[in-house]
Amino acid sequence: MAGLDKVVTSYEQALAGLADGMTIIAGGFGLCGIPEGLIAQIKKMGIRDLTVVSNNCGVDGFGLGILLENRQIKKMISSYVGENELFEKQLLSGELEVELTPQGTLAEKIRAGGAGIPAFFTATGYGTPIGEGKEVREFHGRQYILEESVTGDFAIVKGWKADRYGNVIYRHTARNFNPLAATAGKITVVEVEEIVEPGELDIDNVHTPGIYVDRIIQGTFEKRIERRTVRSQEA
Amino acid sequence: MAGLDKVVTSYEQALAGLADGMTIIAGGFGLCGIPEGLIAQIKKMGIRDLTVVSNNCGVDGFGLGILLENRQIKKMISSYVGENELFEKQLLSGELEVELTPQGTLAEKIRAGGAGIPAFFTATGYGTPIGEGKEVREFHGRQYILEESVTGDFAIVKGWKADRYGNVIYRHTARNFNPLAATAGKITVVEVEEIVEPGELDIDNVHTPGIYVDRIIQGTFEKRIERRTVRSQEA
Amino acid sequence: MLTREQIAMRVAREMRDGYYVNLGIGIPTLVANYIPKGMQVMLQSENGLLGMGPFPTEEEVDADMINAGKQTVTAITGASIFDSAQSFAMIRGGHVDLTVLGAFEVDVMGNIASWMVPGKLVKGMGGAMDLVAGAENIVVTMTHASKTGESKLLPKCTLPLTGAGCIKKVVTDLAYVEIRDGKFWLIERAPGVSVDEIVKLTAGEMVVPEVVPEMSF
Amino acid sequence: MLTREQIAMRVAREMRDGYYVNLGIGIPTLVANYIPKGMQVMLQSENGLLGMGPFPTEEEVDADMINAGKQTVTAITGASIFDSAQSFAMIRGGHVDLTVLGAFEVDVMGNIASWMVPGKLVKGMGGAMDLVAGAENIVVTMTHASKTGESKLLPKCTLPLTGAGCIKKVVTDLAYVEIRDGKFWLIERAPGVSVDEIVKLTAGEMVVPEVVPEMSF
Repeated sequence: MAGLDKVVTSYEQALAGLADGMTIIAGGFGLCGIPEGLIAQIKKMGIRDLTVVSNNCGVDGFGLGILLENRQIKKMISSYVGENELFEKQLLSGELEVELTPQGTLAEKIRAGGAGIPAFFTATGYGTPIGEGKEVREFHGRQYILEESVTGDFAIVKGWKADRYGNVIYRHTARNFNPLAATAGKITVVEVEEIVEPGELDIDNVHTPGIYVDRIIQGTFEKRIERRTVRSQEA
Repeated sequence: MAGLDKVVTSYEQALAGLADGMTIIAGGFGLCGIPEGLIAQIKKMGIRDLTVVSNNCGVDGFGLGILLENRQIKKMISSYVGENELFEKQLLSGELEVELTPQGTLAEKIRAGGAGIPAFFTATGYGTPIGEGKEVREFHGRQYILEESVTGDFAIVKGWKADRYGNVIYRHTARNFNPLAATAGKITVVEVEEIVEPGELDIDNVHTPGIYVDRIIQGTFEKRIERRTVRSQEA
Repeated sequence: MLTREQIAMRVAREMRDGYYVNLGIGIPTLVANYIPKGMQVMLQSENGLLGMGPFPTEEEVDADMINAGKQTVTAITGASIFDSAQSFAMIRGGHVDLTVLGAFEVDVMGNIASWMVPGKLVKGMGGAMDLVAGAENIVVTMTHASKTGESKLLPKCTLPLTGAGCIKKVVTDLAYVEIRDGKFWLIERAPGVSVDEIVKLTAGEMVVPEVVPEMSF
Repeated sequence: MLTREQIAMRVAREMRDGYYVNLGIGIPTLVANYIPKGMQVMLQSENGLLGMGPFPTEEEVDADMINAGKQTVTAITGASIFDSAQSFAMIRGGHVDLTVLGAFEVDVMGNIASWMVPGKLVKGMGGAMDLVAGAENIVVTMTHASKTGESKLLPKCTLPLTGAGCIKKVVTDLAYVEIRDGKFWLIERAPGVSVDEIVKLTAGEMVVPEVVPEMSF
């Protein structure tokens, strides 16, 4: 790792510097497009009191769910916790602090964090519990609430391919929150299926330009499917 | 043009509904990536009192400059007018109203307009004439100003290729403001070099999804170069 | 009384050629099966897919291709994939032509509650708050009353809201109802269901026109 | 006195291996020619190009490939292209490691004026306001004084500002100056230029350390 080359070869290097009490922004939607090896490493490191910003929190026993089980997470900022019994249980018991955030607001908060926008107005959540305590303002005859952006000490991201300079592409709906997370970490670590040489990715179709990325590691992925739903062959 | 097919075959159809006093958001950076045929059609229609949101205003005699010459523009919202003598002259004489806007703020205002964000805070312009009269607020110890988003009655966009469903890709730095403009028009018209069939564009690399696009027209482009700068062969 | 499929069929009549449509989880998902023949629509899935197709065959299953309900799906020809910020830019920016979603309650002011039962159920709102805030044209699908006969069409929602003043159309197992001027308007009734039955199971004020046609399928 | 090229050479010493750098129009553009050997940096052009390369040969000229100065350029291996919102997300979000730009005036508070001379010159600020607002590490290049001998390093800028309190480093034809605690600090002087000359042409308060090394090239 020198100059623009961001490839690291061990998970220890990939998450060096991660410490108790830090905020992590994690890409992924459900179990789709999650940095499996980086999550496993966080568990291994035993880091505690984490604030995790992620649309979901995995499922029991997989994805971010393993950090819940291990009591490493103090606070989640998420839009949906319905797939995860332990999440719901820790939430209802008050053991886990949860900031439920509408999915689009969450995406925009992360994007804004990476883009140097400290706050923005949105109609989402106005008149609901989400809007309580937030500034309300009218624009063009409609009511909006002020939402602040979010950034992380670390961002953990799952890409499909990356070149050594940290340019990343995602595959299909495994993209989701990943490119946003990549912009919003003080240190952004991307775990990919394949590392390629600079020049191999199409210049017009890099999803995450390397400027956002600090470390790249090649992982192996189980890619567990949350709801395998199929139609019969003839349909 | 039925269902999802957005192809029109004449410039009259492409800009049907454009009327005096409307706001147009135009893609392009200098003369790079400008919808040449749509601009020519606006001149031909003789529409007046336009507000045009565009980073630049072309040059004398080309690009949006031809609408300036023809006195069709009442107000420009731009970041840079330095390439255009007539622009500077009409501005200094007060004939043309100009809202000079920092380039990044302009890009963000257009993106926000398309994304249903009515306003956002940015540090850009704080403490400068651009911040005068705007709300100032501190976040995390730094001062920011509130900027409102912008939308257009029409957006005119230059793409490289589009499929019939209005999915668009851009080529190299002709992308610039075009994908943003595409999101922010009540009616978005995209002029492209080539129309292809649905399925020909890579699903993971559509730059403007068809949902934003109302009309597609195939154009022919001069692609004038503003500053041809070359190095000698051996360098 | 309408079956789940008939509710979906009735909702499908709100489709127009060329629409971009977001279908929520549950009954709304079924609407995709009843898009009128010859009509082209694109389904948006808020996890980042425009042009959602049918479920895959066993051979087509791809862990990287799911919908907002985390089900494996396919993409139709002409589909596109993007990140979550772009997806909600579409939704929040009002680019989706029709949104269909379920609810626990709606009320005469167009309020909707669909994401939380305090102390009992906290699954989160997912994308629902953005969907109802961003859409002009929303259809709510729900049973008209709970199993114990309590109306879900109320003078005022009792559960935490998903959105305020945003719902104008509701398709229940008993009726198609519109919301305007602070009232429910009974527009169509399910086959074999009387106006009286509907009114009895509607807690909020309901306007009943002289003629309330029966749906036919 | 430094030539334009020497100013660029001095600025280039602020580069570090692996930096992402935005170079403004004019002298800043020349900095690209003096990137130390063996050092890898990526040049960002705010119209949407990361990894700007040299000017094209006649054969390589492509109307769709320009830089922020509207000049035809090339891209290096590993470059990427994106839209203007993404480009300024990088800039505003503080992801650019070094920004170099010209100015009309700077002052002891780190204010910079570079875009407008009222009544005379209105070219617009382009991306300069975003660049100075977003960057931690900015180097301003300018002549120390006007042709008529008026200092451009002032107690307070007289022209409309581009950014407030954001400039910490200035390379002029006479000196390398840092700005902190409301003062200019003379750090290095151009070959053959005396401290007295510099102080005389600096209108804002200037701190002069005991030793002010002469630059060597």
